[in-house]
Amino acid sequence: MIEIYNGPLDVKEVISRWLDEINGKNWGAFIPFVGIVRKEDGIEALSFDIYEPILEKWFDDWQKKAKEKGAILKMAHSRGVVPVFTSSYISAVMSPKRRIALDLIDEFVEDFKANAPIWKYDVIDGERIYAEARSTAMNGAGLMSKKD
Amino acid sequence: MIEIYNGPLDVKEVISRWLDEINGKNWGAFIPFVGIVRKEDGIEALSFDIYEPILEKWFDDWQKKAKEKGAILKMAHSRGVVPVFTSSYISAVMSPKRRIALDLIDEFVEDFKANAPIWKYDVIDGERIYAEARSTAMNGAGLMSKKD
Amino acid sequence: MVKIEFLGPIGKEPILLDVKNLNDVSKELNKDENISIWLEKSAVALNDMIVNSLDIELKDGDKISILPPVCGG
Amino acid sequence: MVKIEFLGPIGKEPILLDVKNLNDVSKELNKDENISIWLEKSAVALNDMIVNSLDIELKDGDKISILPPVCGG
Repeated sequence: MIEIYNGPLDVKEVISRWLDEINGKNWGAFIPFVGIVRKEDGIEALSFDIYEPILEKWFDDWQKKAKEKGAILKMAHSRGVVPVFTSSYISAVMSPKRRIALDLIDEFVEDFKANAPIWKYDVIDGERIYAEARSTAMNGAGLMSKKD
Repeated sequence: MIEIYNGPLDVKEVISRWLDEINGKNWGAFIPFVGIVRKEDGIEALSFDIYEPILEKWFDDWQKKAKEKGAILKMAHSRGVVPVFTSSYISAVMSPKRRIALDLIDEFVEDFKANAPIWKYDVIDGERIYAEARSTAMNGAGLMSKKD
Repeated sequence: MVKIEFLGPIGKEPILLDVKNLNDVSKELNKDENISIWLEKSAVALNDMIVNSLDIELKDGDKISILPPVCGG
Repeated sequence: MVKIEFLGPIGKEPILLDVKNLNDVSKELNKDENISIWLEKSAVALNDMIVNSLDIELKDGDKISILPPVCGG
């Protein structure tokens, strides 16, 4: 299950809770990835739309892949407005072995960026502007295009 | 500076403190790696020796490498006995960009395993046994060997 | 009737179409320039599953989603 | 005199040697079988810097460390 929150994430709460989950279990490596909104190009915040049904399926597929390697994935993401210097995204891997954990968090975060159905907007002077230049067409994009 | 503690690490305290350090600064990605002692092969704990002068130099070299990429590394490690299910090692990278952070934490943790002057012992029935089979000869090992 | 949803920044209300397959949906959507400019870079889901072919028959109540370029995190 | 320290699991007290260079240290240490078995897999540091050559002159008070295979974390 993905945790979706309105506004910024409480990073300490989320990570502490995930740490409690691994406590007493036989995980050897725990790697969280914390994404924080950077102050750049005059933005005051980012804002996010999420399409949950497809996001959950995307995550379930990754959870299956992780389980085949003996690992577990966790993920929390913000919906709506997230001010600069606060966190919009945390994911984590728990694995018996470090090598599997390091590979998985990398692959998971990269695929998340490319294929999780989440849309990002810069908030500048209160206006919400689609971050088109930083966005990536999903796998399978262009299926209905008449260009080909 | 590396943080060295006697016995297991307080993971929540360490990560919370590092999170406070990045608060209000312009880091986009924060990736901690938490190593936890696994219960296997009948061990009740691990125990660690550390040679600090060379460990600090090794870490300073990595910190320089990280800074050239605009990133910062953090590290905490246990000395002495660390029971199963508790943490002996936490490192972290803070970087403006996720790709640099993901690459750095991977390279740093792998080089840490191969070249940080730390020796690991299994604790079984109170006895301390050098974990020789899991240990790695450091870069430059064999310099004084008469074999060649 | 099938329902077409436009996600994220496309910013268009859902529409209902009386069509038999995904090819028909494609033809209909390409008639509207405000939509067709998104199609080139958008993925397509049928009942919340991403699809990779237009040769798919539709039934009454199916939901089609148009997913423009993403950027989570 | 230079001081030789044996780190981690080697479990031997430091020794003092009256030698001129690292080659001499190597010769001396290889005389003791309990030490020589470690040398093949151990790195060497001079005054806490890892060295990659034995052609290094030593001065009074230098510290040499023998570092057996490591496993942090």
